[in-house]
Parts: sequence; C-alpha cells; structure tokens
Amino acid sequence: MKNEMAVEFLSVSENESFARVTVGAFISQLDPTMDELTEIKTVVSEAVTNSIIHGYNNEPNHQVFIKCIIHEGEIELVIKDNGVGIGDVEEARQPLYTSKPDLERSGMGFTIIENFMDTIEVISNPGEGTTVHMTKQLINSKTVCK
Amino acid sequence: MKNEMAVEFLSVSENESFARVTVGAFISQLDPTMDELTEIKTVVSEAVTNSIIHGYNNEPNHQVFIKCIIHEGEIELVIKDNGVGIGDVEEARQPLYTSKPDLERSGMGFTIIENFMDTIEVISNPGEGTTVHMTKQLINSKTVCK
Amino acid sequence: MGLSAEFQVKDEVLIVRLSGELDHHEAEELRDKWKEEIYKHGIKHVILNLEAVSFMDSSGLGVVLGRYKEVLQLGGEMVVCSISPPIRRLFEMSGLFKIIRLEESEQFALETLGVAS
Amino acid sequence: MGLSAEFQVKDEVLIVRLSGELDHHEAEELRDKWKEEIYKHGIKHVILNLEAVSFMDSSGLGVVLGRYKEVLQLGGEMVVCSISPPIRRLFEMSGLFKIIRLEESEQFALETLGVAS
Ligand SMILES: Nc1ncnc2c1ncn2[C@@H]1O[C@H](COP(=O)(O)OP(=O)(O)O)[C@@H](O)[C@H]1O
Ligand SMILES: Nc1ncnc2c1ncn2[C@@H]1O[C@H](COP(=O)(O)OP(=O)(O)O)[C@@H](O)[C@H]1O
Repeated sequence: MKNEMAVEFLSVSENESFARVTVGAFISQLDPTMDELTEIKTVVSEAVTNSIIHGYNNEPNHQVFIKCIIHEGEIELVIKDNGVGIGDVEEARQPLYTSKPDLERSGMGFTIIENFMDTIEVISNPGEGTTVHMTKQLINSKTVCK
Repeated sequence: MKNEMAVEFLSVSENESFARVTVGAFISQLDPTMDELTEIKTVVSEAVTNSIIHGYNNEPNHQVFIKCIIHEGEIELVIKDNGVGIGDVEEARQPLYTSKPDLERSGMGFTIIENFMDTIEVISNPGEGTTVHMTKQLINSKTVCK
Repeated sequence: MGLSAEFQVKDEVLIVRLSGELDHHEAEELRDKWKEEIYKHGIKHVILNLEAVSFMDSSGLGVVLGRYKEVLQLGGEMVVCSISPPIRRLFEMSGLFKIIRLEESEQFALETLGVAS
Repeated sequence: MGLSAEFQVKDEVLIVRLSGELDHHEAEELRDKWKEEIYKHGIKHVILNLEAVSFMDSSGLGVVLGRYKEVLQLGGEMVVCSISPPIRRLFEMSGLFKIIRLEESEQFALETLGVAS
C-alpha cells in the first residue's frame, strides 16, 4: 500500500501536539510498534518546534508544512518552513549546539532525529527557510516483505 | 485564539479515519464536549467518504482537501474534492436520497451534516468538483465569550 | 483502530457484536461477513449489539439497513441493543427505529425473540 | 492532552510529579511554576517523578537541564525516577545521566537523599 498526505498549520506552539497526533494517526496505517510510533512523534515534535521557535522566531502568523508518504513499511517525512534558515547546517546538527540557550533549548533536536530516523537531510540557507527530509523503515513491515 | 490548518490526502478509504482523527485533534484545542467532538468527527467522515466514493468513484489516486479554522469557539470546516461534482444539489441533500443504492449507501450523509453543524453550504457543478463549507459554534466557548 | 465483529447463533437468532469504528472503510468487509453468517446458518432474526462501537456514521447505517432488508425477506426481525447516545441520534435522524426495534440489552432482546438463555 | 504538574516539599527536597505530554508548548509554563517552587520553599534537592509522562522531547530535556543548573547552585542534587524506556533513551542520548542520578522509585530516591517517609 502506498499512501500520502500533506498538512500545513500556523506557527503556534499549540500545533506541536496537533502535528504529532496527525502524523501518528497517518503512519498507524503501517501498524508500527509502540516504540516506532513514539520515535516518529518525537521527531515530528522536534522539527515542528524548530520551525516555530528558530525558523519563525516564535511569530505566530507563519505556516509550517508536513508531508508524509508511506510505502511498503517505509516512512518518508518532510517538515518545512519558510523562515530564517540556517547558515551552518553542520554546526547546527552538532549535539548540544543551540543558537538560543536563553530559551533553555537543549540543543538535542537534530541528534534525536538522527537517532530515531534512518536518514535525515537538512536543506537550508539563510533567508530561504529550512526543509528537513527524513526516512525510516519500520521493522515489522521489513521482515514481512522480505 | 485563532488557529488554522489544511490537510490533503489520497482518496482511499483508509484515510477516512485519519481525517476524523486529524480534525478531532485540531478542534480539541477549543475544549469541545464529547458530543461536539463526536459530531465533528461524524461530519468529517460523511463529507470525506462522499468525496471518495461519489466525487472520485472510488479511484484511489485523487486528492481530498480539508481546511479547518477555529476562532473564538467557532469551527469553520471546508471539505473539497476535484471530482465529478453534483448536478442537482437540492435533490442530493434530501434525506435518504442516494445515487448509489447498489453500494448500500443510506442517503443520510448530508442530513447528518445538517443536523450536526450550524450551517452547511454545498458548492458543486458537474465536472467541477464539490466543496462543502460548514460552520459550528461550540456551546461552552459561546457561553464563555458572551 | 478499525472494527471487529463477533457472530454467535442461538436457535434461529444471529447475534452480531461489533466493536470499534464502523465507517465506510470497515462497512464493506463487515457486509460480506455478516451476509455469509445470515445464509450459512439459516437464521431468521438478527440482534445487533452496538455496545462497544465507539464511532459510526451513515455508511454504518447503510450496512444495517441492508441486513434489515435481508432479514425481512427471511420473515424475521432485526433488534438493536446497547446503543450509545450519539449512535442513537443517527438512528433517530434516519427513522430507523420505525423498522428496527431497540432493546436495552442483548438479554432483553433475546427474550423478546423467544430465546431462553 | 497537555501537562499537569504536582509539587510536594519534604524536608529540603522538592518532589515534582509530572503527567501528560512535556513538549515546547508545555515547557514554558512548567519552567515558571517549577522555578517558583524551588525558591519559595528554600529547598536543596529535587526529585523528578516522570511515571505519568506519556510524551517528552528535547524541549523537556531543556527544562530539566535548566532546573538541574539551579539546584547545583543551591548545592543540591537532582534525582529522576520512574522513567519510561522511551524517555530513558532521550536522557541517555544527551548524556544527562552523567549529571542527574536515576532511581527506580520516588521512595528510593527519597531514601538516598536521607529523607524518611
Ligand atoms: N527550522 C529551523 N530554522 C532555523 N534554524 C534552525 C531550524 N532548526 C534548527 N535550527 C538551528 O539549529 C540549531 C540546533 O537545533 P536543535 O538540535 O533542534 O536544538 P535546539 O532546538 O535545542 O536549539 C538551533 O539552535 C537553530 O539555530
Ligand atoms: N463529493 C461529492 N461528489 C459527488 N457527488 C456527491 C458528493 N457528495 C454527495 N454527492 C451526491 O449526493 C448524494 C447524497 O449524499 P449523502 O446524503 O451523503 O448520501 P450517500 O452518500 O449515502 O449517497 C450522493 O448519493 C451523491 O449523488
């Protein structure tokens, strides 16, 4: 089965849990384990939170975009904003690196995404927004298919 | 608080429950009663199912669109397809009318929407798809605001 | 969350216990299973227990109406029981209680159909 | 579903019991309440009970780290207990167990801080 959805919503923190539930409901069609579901929800939370607080500097009137494709047990997830972008992506992805320590950010967002997904690609330039493209193969589905 | 989201997904019946959960999660920000939540989920189910089986004749490769705006306890909900459209909207809205009795349709979809929402407007023409525009004021929020 | 269906035959009554969400996606599979049970066992009446149904829409009404018509042809009756307030409203809106009898519990429903348990 | 926080003071220990989802949206309010409790009661140590937390992300780690730093300045210790496997993984990933002690239960944690109950 192949299935696809796209959702966009305002850059307000209320929508972080909405985004988790939405992606969680969609990928539940693949019958993930509880751990896999938690991992995906965490990843969504990290990337959406980053778009809101870093990309849009906590301004509430912008749009965050999510696209999710599921295909034979693989999840493809794209989370995107049109915000300020990232100058040095490599630096940003370092564990514990944060540009906003004053906001009590832990700097662990990208590291968690890297741990929970199989692949992550960050496409970003200053002034051009940020796109985080991720994939993950679910365990059960893989076993069943081979 | 004003908030807004839009979601689109493939015209497959698996996405009927996904659509209900998504809209349900979004409007839960307004703290609806259990009855109100059930009503909105039912309405989403009716309109999305109609887009899939009537609008797109059960073809799986089309898009269904939902837009939801919440504002001071009012829900504005738009469900849209680019399918075959409706020739006679007035006839289609009659209780028990269905163009597909062979599929065991009850013909109650529009009637249920009318009962559960405050307003419903159906914009449709043959070959031009169907847009169902609905609003509902939640009870609690209304009391609080006045 | 999906739908699951449990079927049980007592004398000439088919008891159908549903749990989960009954929408269009689930309705088609349910229809096929339910039809098969009706004709396989040569039953006359149907009791539909909706106690564990957490969601139902007009596609669900469609399947119920479809089976009602079959039972009518067999000279039997359809009785629905343990229905929640939201689903009750759907049945009321569509006038289904004019043709399908409502009972509080499966036990009551069985008794009205003359089946001792 | 949101987050709710319960605070209790025993001797010089602040017990923080969280339940629900700890994300960025909830983190800010929690930080303010938690800070207030630390300074209002003149406590030294903090026990963080995560038993009822169903979801947590790196924004949650941020608040915990922030309070850890405050407790450290007060010459105290932070102990976390009743942590679920997924949240445990977050703590491990970020090396938090090097600075925050993990105990199985609130009871154990209290004992290690010398508080009888
Ligand atoms: N969507 C984004 N837009 C702009 N900058 C971002 C975005 N996502 C991440 N960043 C940058 O990358 C850094 C590291 O992100 P992350 O690992 O999630 O940690 P944190 O969010 O705790 O700062 C952020 O501090 C920020 O500078
Ligand atoms: N999105 C749509 N596209 C095309 N036709 C539609 C659409 N929605 C409803 N209709 C028409 O309106 C009729 C009545 O709809 P409804 O009251 O939901 O009953 P049912 O779905 O059981 O047929 C349908 O049978 C169909 O002919």
